[in-house]
Amino acid sequence: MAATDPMLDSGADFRTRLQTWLPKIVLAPSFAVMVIFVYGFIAFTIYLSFTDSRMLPSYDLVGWQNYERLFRVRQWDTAIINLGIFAGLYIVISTIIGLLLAIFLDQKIRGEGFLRPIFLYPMALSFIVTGTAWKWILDPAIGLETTMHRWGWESFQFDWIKDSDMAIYTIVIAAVWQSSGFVMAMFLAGLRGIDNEILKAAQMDGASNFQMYRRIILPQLRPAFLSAFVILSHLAIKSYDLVVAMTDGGPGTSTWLPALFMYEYTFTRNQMGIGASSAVIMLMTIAAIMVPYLYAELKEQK
Amino acid sequence: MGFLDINNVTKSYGAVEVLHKVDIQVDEGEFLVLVGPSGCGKSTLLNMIAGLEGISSGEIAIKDRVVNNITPSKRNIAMVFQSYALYPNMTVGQNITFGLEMQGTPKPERDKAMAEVASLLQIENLLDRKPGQLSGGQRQRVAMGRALVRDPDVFLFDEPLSNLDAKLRVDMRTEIKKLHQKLGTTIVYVTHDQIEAMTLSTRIAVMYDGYVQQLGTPKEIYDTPANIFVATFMGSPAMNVLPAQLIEMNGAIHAEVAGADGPKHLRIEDAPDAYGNYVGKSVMLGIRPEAITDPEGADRNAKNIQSLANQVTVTEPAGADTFVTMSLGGKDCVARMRADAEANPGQPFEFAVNMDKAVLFDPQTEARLA
Amino acid sequence: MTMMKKLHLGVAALAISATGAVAQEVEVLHWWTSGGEAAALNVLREDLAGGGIGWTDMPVAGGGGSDAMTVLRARVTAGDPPTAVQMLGFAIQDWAAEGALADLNALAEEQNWNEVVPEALQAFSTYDGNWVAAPVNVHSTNWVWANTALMEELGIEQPGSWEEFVAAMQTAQDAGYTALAHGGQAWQDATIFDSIAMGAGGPEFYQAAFVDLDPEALGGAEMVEAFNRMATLRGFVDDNFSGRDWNLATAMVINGEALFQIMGDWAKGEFVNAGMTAGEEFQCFRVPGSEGTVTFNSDQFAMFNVEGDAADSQVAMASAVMSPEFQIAFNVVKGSAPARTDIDPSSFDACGQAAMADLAAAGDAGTLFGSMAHGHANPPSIQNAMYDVITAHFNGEFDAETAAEEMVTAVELAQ
Amino acid sequence: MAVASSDTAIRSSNVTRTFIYLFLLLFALFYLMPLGIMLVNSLKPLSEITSGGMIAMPNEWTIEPWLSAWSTAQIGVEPTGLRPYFINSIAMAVPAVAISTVAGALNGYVLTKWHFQGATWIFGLLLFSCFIPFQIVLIPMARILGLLEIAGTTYGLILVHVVYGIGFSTLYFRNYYAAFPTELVRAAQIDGAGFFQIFWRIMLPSSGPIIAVCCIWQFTNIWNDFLFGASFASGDAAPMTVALNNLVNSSTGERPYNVHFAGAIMAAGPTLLVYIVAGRYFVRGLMAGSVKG
Repeated sequence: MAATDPMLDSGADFRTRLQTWLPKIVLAPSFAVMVIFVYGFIAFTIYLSFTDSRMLPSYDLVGWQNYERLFRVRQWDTAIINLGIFAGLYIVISTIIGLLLAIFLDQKIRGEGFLRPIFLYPMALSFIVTGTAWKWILDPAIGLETTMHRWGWESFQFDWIKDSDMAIYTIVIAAVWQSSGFVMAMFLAGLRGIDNEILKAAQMDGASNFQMYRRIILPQLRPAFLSAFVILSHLAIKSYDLVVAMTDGGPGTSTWLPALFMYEYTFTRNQMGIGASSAVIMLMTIAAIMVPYLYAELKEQK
Repeated sequence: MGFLDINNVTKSYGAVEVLHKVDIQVDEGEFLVLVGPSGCGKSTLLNMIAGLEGISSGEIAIKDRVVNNITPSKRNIAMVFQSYALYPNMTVGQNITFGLEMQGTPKPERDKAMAEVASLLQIENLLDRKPGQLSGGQRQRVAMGRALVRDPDVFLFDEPLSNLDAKLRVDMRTEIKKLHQKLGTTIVYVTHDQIEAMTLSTRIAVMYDGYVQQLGTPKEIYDTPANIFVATFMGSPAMNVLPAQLIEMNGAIHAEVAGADGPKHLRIEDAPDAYGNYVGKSVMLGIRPEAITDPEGADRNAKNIQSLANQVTVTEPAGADTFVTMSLGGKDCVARMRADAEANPGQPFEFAVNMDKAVLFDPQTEARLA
Repeated sequence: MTMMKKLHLGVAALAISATGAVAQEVEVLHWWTSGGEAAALNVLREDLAGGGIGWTDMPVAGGGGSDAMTVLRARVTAGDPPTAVQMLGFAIQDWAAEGALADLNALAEEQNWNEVVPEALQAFSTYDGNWVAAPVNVHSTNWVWANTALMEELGIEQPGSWEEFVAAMQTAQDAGYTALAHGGQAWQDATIFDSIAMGAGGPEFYQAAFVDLDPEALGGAEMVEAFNRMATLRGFVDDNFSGRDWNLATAMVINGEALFQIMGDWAKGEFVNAGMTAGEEFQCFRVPGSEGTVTFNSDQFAMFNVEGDAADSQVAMASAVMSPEFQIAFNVVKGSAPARTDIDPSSFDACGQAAMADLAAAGDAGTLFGSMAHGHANPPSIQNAMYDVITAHFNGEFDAETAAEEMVTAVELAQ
Repeated sequence: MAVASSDTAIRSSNVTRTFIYLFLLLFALFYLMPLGIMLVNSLKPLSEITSGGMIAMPNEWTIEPWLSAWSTAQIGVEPTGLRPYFINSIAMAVPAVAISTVAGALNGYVLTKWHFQGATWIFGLLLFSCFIPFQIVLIPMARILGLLEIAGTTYGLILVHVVYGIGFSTLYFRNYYAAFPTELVRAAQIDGAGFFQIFWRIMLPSSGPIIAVCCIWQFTNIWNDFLFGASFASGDAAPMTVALNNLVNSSTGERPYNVHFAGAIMAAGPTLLVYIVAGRYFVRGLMAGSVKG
């Protein structure tokens, strides 16, 4: 509800009118910046996707040709399927681990102040650094596998990163490592916000710990779930740096993701038209996830 | 013209009108209470007086100055909020003087004003604390202090006592009343609690559904409610409103209501002319619980006490009083009796009904017949 | 700006203002960021500094220059192109087609570039007959690098044919060594494929398939054979090759874990850094089957349209790049051959001299080809489409016939 | 083993608690491993890395790689180390974080406390802007920076980061301020405080936790950005990440991995520090409202 909306007519003095307009004036720069730098650029990209742009933007329209080509390119299929696998596993596993850590940390754990930053710090690193580190660790020749062999576990084998079918899962591992702590923080915040009295009441009702979490606590974490979902899905769709640093799309093209596809086609292969059309498809995917969420979220608060 | 004039004020959000032609004149020194259930528009009206919400049509004037287009701070008003709205980052002293500071009052004057208010409200020892360190009652005092220090033309209170526990609420109520009597300021006070409305006000505006249902002194409101809503909203337990038939019997108008074991007749004396038109028709009979007693407990000054034999369904002893419920007109009808009245559930009982206090309403318009 | 650099520029500015000249500067975008490369480039910088021209360094490493190309696009779009940009192959042609490059004809004529630069190289340095870039070097990419000690231990002679090459690798594998050191990155797969295709199909096939993009050559028997040979090579690569950097593969040869590596001449630097000498501790020879041909890539400095004084410094820089002194100094460090064919080879080691001789011979015989793997045979879109097929095949997603068919489709889509 | 304290409603047996501790410790190891490996390798001579595994402890400890990465490693043609770029990154990140945070705070304040027609829409549009893939903005952004004549400068980079930081900072502040009692704003209005006075005197002093969250988030994103840094500010104005990439990703030359690891940790240093020092405020800030949206 409005804090103020005096429907002022010309009778109001200047200062009063200024006060009424100030909120809009303050918001205006952000709004302008957003219209130009986000929606203007999106419009520009949509336009480009219908042109024959190659190295630099061109303004000659070619209709749906770029989209037709896009869906005939094999790597695009790979990228889409990979995104499905990656985003699905990444979101689900990060959420589960984040939630478990948060629940466990919420049990009046000694040393929480020590553990929490450990869980949280990966989010501070850039994906480039994370990717490089994991690339080394997962490399069978120099990483985990050899170390295990050296420690006497000769049969240990973990060479997913070298396997076209499994490499995408190693990216999931690294991405989960990076983000699950952040998810943990969101859930922890949610858990700390739950009224203890409700839990006491549930206990009186004879709920076991497990039931208490399933029936009472988790439903109350809905906002945290939603926030986590939105942040994770946006990271998943935008994932680029991590793949580049870890596998650079390999082995072969088995770990391509749409963001990588877009960058490759636009900037390396000089097929800006196809790159733009892939960007448009990505934007539409994001919109398909975000718009219902935003709509529900904002409608509720109206 | 009054001290605070609310002239035909309406409020709309888009096409929806939420406040309809409110017209209230408040005199200097009056204590006006806006009372009604939540969503009735009372807080909206208060916010419009404060300048926190715009006025869609009509006019509000304070001391004959139209304030429609004047910012809240220039209206010379002060407001006490339900949550007290104390600035959590400032000390009590800073909270109290923030308004003066904003107006550019020099520090020595601010300090002087603060000291006066603090001593008036007995919060001198709290001045250096932060709101988070205060109890509910203390916060309430600080919030009042913040309003008092500005010496405004009009005080606005938005449900100031609703966050306090029962005991404290009664104490603070008394305190506010004392303060009003001592300072003689003009107050507009919003509450949903009819007891607060009755105890504090010099006049009450009962609001419902965006309309002022009745504006009057507490006694007018209580004794001659304008309609069924006002009748049932004010008073606790609520007024019994029973379906009845108005009949002419033995040359007098009687109300016929269905008792547990057949129709009961209650004679009405000094019936206003309006009643005549309703003879033979359905009406709603309003009787306050305290007007139904045992014969010994009946009001000695009452002129028309009717006896009513009926079966008791439930008794609820409440210390000083006992509430006795019977079935009348197909509804539960509550009577308020002395604690030693001997009514027992399931037993017949001889009730005494003070028909001086009974009112009749039109069943369609729900307006009181007069 | 670094303190040192500020100081440096300050001093330079002082020196120039003393002589009354205007401060000049070149801004150079490149991805030569590793120690040796940067040191080699520093020769150029100091050369220019001697002429009173400042150097604004703009290194953007990564992705074999692809990140640098992205940056370049941003700069050109912003209307603020660098003076000179390190560039490979077709990128130069693309930028020239956009009209973004400067005209170096006057200088080229004065210094007679037409005569001293091989024609195959000129194809990249000129656009519509106008010089737009100054070539720095010629990397030939069809080299095999071998560990001499290991060859002796296994009794292997330098193989002269594909069959001998396979036999040699079989011997090494049987003896428990990794026969072929390789890193599974798309460009490395393609580098091998380049040489193998040349060996399997010969120069005409190479021209038809990779330059003319003839679908019949792309899907033909030679292509199938090339892919078959790739499959054979795959059998000699260790299991852990995927994603390995090329220099780690080189290290395997250096350490005697692996026998051969097929890689461009930049690999030489690794051997030299490890204290080995060309022709002694390590060997270099052309990939068997591709003898007599050279597939190359060439780093060039493409000169962008700039105005006023900057144009003068640009010409000075182009001149410095083409000077024999810089060509020697740079290429000795870099392991490549100079872009000029009139350079005295005495400062170069055995492999370097062999490279220069091969280059001159191939230039004369018309068997000098721009490397497909390094973007010198066809534009990036096609090059990468080919990468996709080659890599997919190498990782076992296609058999040879399917790969050849995919080659046709991929090229068609990329055109 | 600790016993569940009495004021929590959830009690668990000692067996369960042992399991919980084990689980937490296991994950702590999982989270620490990569950093540990990087740290260990940054303290080894190069020969130990190329000849042996990555995970083994060094036989010979050395801080040489750190010194090299900081001040002598070759970044481009100059042996400057990462030091000058570190300063660039600070010069870029601090103003960009400050501006985007202030803008987000003001936006959140307006959107929650001065609600007007269409404000929800504006917020929706702002929020969606958090999710655009940055690759698509490179070319048009370059054009605009060129027109503004700040291409290739730290100012240009600050602008870019502010522009794409506003969405998230607005989201954080809006959700936080939505839970902030509107009555306080009304009280201040009646007290005569203006738009900015209310913001400055009433809102900001209570915004500590969310300022911490927003600053941590923005600082991490801006500091770690590579794409914009490389595209819009390479050369002298290049941020740390671009320099690190130049150090680590050289194409055809020798690779001192130990120096790379040292450089990587160095580049991550400030954000790590921020998380460790301010991490507690992070959870607190999230609690204070931002997970509600």
